[in-house]
Amino acid sequence: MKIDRRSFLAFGVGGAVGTAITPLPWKLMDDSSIWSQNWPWTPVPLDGAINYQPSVCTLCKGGCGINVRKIDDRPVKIEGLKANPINKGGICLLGLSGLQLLYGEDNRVKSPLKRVGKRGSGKFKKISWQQAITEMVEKLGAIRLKAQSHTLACISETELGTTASLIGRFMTAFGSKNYIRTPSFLDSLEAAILKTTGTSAAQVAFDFENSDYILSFGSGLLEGWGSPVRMFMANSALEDKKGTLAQAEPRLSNTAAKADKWLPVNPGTEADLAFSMCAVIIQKALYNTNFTAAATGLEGFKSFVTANYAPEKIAKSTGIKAEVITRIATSFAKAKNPVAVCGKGSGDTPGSLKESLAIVCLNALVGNINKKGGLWLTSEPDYIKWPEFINDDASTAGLQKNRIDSAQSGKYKDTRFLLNNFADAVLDDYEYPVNALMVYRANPMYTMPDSEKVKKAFEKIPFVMSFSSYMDETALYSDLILPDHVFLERYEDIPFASGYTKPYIGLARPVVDPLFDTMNTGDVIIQIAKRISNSIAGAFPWKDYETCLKETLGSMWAQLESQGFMTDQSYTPPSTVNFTFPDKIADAPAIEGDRGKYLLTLVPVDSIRINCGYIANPPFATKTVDDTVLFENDILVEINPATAKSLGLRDRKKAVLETPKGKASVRVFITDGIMPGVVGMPKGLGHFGYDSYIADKGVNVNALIGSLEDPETGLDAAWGIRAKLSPA
Amino acid sequence: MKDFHEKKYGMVIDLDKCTGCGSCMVACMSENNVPFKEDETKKRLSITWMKVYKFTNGKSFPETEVCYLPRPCMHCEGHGGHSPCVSVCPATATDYSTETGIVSQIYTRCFGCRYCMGACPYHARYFNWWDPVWPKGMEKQLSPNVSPRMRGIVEKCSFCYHRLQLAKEKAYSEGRREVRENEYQTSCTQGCPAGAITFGDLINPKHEVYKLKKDQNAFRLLERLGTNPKVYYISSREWVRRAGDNYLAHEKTGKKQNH
Amino acid sequence: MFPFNFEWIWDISHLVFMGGLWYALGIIGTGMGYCIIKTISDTAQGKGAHHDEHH
Amino acid sequence: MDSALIPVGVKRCSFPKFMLLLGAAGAVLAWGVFAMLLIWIKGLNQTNMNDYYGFAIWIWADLAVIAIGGGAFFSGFLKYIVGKDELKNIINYAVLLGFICYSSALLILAIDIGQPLRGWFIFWHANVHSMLTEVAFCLTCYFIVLTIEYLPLVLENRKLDKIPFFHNLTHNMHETMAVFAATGAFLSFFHQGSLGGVAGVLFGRPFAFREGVLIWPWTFFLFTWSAAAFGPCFTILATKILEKVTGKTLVKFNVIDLLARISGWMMLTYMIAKIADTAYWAFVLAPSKGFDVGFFYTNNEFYGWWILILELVICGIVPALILVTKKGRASKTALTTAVVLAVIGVCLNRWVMVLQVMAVPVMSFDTWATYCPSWQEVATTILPVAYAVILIAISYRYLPIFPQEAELNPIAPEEALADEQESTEETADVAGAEPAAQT
Repeated sequence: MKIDRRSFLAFGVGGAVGTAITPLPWKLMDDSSIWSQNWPWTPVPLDGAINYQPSVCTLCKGGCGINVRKIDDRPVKIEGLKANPINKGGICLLGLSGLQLLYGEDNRVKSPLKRVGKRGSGKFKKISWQQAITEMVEKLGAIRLKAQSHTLACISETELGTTASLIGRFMTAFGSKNYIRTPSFLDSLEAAILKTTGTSAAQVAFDFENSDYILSFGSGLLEGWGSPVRMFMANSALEDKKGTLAQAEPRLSNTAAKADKWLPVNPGTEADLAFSMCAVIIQKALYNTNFTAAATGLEGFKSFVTANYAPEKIAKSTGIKAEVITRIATSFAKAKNPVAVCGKGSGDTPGSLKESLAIVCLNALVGNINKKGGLWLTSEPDYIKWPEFINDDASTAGLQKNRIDSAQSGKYKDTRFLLNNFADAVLDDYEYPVNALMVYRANPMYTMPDSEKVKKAFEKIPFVMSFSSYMDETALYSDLILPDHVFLERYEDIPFASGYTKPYIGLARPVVDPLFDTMNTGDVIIQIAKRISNSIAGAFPWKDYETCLKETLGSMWAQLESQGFMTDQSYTPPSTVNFTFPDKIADAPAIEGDRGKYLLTLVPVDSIRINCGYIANPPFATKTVDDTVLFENDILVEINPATAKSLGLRDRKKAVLETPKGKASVRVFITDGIMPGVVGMPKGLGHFGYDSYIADKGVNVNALIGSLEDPETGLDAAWGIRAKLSPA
Repeated sequence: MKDFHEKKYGMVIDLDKCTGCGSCMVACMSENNVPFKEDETKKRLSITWMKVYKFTNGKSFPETEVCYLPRPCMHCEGHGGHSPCVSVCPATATDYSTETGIVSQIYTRCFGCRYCMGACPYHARYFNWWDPVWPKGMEKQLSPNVSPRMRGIVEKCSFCYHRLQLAKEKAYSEGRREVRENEYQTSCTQGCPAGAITFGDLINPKHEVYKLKKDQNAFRLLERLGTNPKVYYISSREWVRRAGDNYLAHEKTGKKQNH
Repeated sequence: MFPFNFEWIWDISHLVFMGGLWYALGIIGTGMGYCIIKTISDTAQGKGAHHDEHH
Repeated sequence: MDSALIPVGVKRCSFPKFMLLLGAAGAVLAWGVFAMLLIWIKGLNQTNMNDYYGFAIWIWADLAVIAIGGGAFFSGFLKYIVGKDELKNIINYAVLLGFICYSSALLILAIDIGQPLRGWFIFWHANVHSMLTEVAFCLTCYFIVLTIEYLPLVLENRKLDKIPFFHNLTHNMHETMAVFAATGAFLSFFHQGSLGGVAGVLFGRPFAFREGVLIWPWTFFLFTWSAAAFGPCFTILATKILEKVTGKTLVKFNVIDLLARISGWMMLTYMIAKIADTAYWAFVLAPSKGFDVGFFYTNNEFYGWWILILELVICGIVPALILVTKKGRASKTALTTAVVLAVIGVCLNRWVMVLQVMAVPVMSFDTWATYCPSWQEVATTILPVAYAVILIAISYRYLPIFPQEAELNPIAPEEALADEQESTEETADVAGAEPAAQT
């Protein structure tokens, strides 16, 4: 026993000492550290030759030129394209995150899908393109057979460009007028321009680059409004030339933060403030006499604004002191190239006609319409010239019917699209039901106000199909998904950049072969058209989308292909404008909710760091979102310390936010950067589609707000809703 | 002996132009293979080599003002390369290059003691608390010019050092000894849509940064600590310049240290 | 830690620091070496076979 | 059943009772080891540390155990260099405590680093300018010294001592011990100091930064001094705890008294230096960087002026004054209070120099950092306590740690021979046996 123990001990000690003097432990130590430096689960990117390919970003309406860096055939980084006149090499964070929208497999719809589970359950089965197109042809064919062509509707982000035009043409050939574009602040401005100048189909643009005084009424000029990168550059240019930016907004947004003068105006009274400034300019005779002499109706306008909008009178309701109104109006009018601008936040709500008219009048008074540094009325691109086609009886009958959204006829005959009426129209069967809906580059289930109503409307539509490349909310609620390529995988002409003054066409080009079994929507439309009926097929004489695009662009193709864009930088708008000042303006509708029950006003907050359009925020962009906006999975709403105190709310703590449209659990962020009584709620959160990097984070503000019909245009005039906030 | 090619790369960030849009942050992440997680809202666990700080003048509504301040690594020179982090790293995993003025980080050398993080008053250094995991398909975006980091080590802004290497290779292949100013720009500089960031050699009179750093409104963060950072900021607002350092109540903004 | 490690520089800090280190290790090593050698020799001479008092 | 291993002339509790104690401590140890494995396998995301709090409870624990483990080097220094021979009666225990403290510190460091497999880079790729390098080298070397000092004690076990080689080795090592002790004191001076230097050199952190001599900031000297001053208090405290647990007096009062007196004077002088340093920092150094000292103690949820008062007065000056007075040392309650306060004080100092340093914002627009350890961090920090209980229990049972024990607790000869007999005298409270708790 003793011997054993002793020899065991000796063996152990001897063994340990022996091992220590051999190279083994040292070798193992070295090897293990080398292993830790090359862990197999830490990816090693493949190397290859660096090459760049220019293209155009289509993630928003900005139209920026991009330069995609590739390693052999693999895109690894998106950069701004220096040569592009819009962004001149700059790029926003969404564009920079673009590759995540290409590569993120969990977000992409990788092949045509047919719903098998309940709507919204996310249960789909993979089908072939052959099957998918047959499915579409059968569904749509059946509708036509029943003489219900008009019951097909389409929702799309744009009506411009070849793909959208192909869809539009398909709708017309099919026999439906129900092509509905998603709203924009330009819709309301367009109406104001029509009212004052009689010009229809004018595109409104702002010559910020040459302006020395920008007066903005709640526009998130640095929050994604217009073409975002162009706006950042315009702001820097203004900084360089020591120009002025004045921002009227109840919240200290990035734009307000960069402004030389922040006017914390009571929400919803921006138009009053603008008219009040008109009153000051007229009263002080600071208006541009050259312009007003050529215009009509100044007297009527003068009496209208001086009677109703004198600064003293308006000071209380707007919350801006009369002398401040006077001072800003004076300096605005005295500036060399002043420009006033509207379109709240990132500009995806039209707002009231009153507001648009107010800023158009303000611009008119200082005589800057179609002048350097002012508001420009440019024309829409007109390169799409396709041959006429003959409708068959079914189509002709369908086209006799009014639009489902009440636009383009009756009361709202001058308004082109009224998506805000769509849900009600479906639910109330205005004139006829919607039997089929196609959704192209839009995500109405997410972006339309009053989510609950939209969902009900969708549930009522027997057949919903989406062309989405991503598993977004609308795709989740579709019966059929025919996924488009993403912007880096296809050709696409981009005929404008939102708010940009010069004619511009960009060409997005495939920088990478399609990663999945997707198909260009243009091709899908052509293939469906060819199979539904001969008459529809006749409207689509092209073999495929690319042929169509090349033909359409004609002589421009070569330059677009080599350079990525075409522009006419020497363009100036026609110098004469027949302007008529309005002599009365209907009031904008009051926001929803009882003031007694709902003590606060909820306003949506746009941020450049959260994309609130049809594409959900990619992970990189979400990573930049402050913890005062999103914490864990909770959204934070901004309130003033005074509001917090009166309601007994504590910073970063949970609260319940309630509006007439719904209720949500939130946290509060107490900040001096917002007016007392106002609740600022970030837009772009609360997705339930997409992957776990964005889904279920926060609350969708659209679930809490509704739309409001402008009495003159029918457009959505809502800018907020009454709300109450209570501790959780 | 000092090489006459010696450089001090640095940055000048115009806070009057910075809009806080966050492009620089994403430009950095996408250039440098920075990993991301499902939840990045715990900012002190979130790797952002370039981070945009937001702070106010502390006044209440409506006198409140906001400033955005992008914060890359300051590439502190300290006194003679004695930057706060380099001097404390026990394993020589981070170094100050006297040739370029860039503070490097050797990922395979770092063993994750995090002493450098404690030493850095700018919080420019980040630890890989987790293994980096890219969602399905997204690892295809990784650039071969920057190696992805493994769990358990510290990483930080490198002034896109790999871009300098590529620019040098290009210059040498064209028979030039010197890299041109526009050939070596960091990803954030290139991406900034407001043109607020300028990058170059701080000691080269021909470079834009050389002129900008002499702006009367130029300042650096925490100069009084003697970190001698190579990132300058410009702001026309006094309260912003004052926020750049710490001052006793009676002290005037901009009072420099004796040494 | 060794002159052949590439970060080694023949400067005053390395000489002082590493000098101190190797000096201390040297003393420890020598001390232990002495003890072990002496013990081996003592044991060979048959010391300690009986229970001596050594405190 | 293990009587053959128990030293001659002393009495130990029954083997099952002993195993019960080991089992209880072992359970805690297992919990700690589980947490440790979790951290090694899953990474440091198991902790609540963050990019602002890269140094947290572990680094504090490291600094604290090394400070209280300072009793080993300082009593060694006093015995072998200064020649206070009485201390031979407590030095074994001091060495054991030192060995436990230093091995724990090394283990915690191995858990704390993000890439434990590359930990040796600190030696291989050493940056001689880093305080942490100095810490690592001196710590490791001194740990070797402590092992050398502990080894003869192990070999003195009744059974092992019968092996001639071990017997001779013990003898020879005792002969050369002064050399090792001197080397140990030299190494300790540097690593205790460099641990202080770790915070003091951070010129980016005005709360921690201190000026100094050559490369060493004042905190370097303050740490060495405080370890020498407060370390022996922990030795005394641990002795008191062991005496309480075993129900025996193990060390004569004159030995404790001597150590306490030296410790007291060291503490008093340390406090003077510390207060001078604090005053200079508060009135000159921090303001020169733009900081009003009040800023460090206000506007946050935890760190208030109380922490400064607690450290300097209640756990600094008060125990020092007790220990320098004869009356204070003679009173059992006063002595115990003093050593407890002193141990808290030195641990608090280490806390302030690690956790408060991390908490204070430096950029004017930054905010205070907060941190609360995760259970994994707590478990791995308690792990050394359980390990200490086990090692002390085993060492005490089988090794002649306390030379005066047999003399102070005489036993009847027949009792000594009754190897397997159950002991009835000892009333060790197993549940309350936590002799080496450092907090």
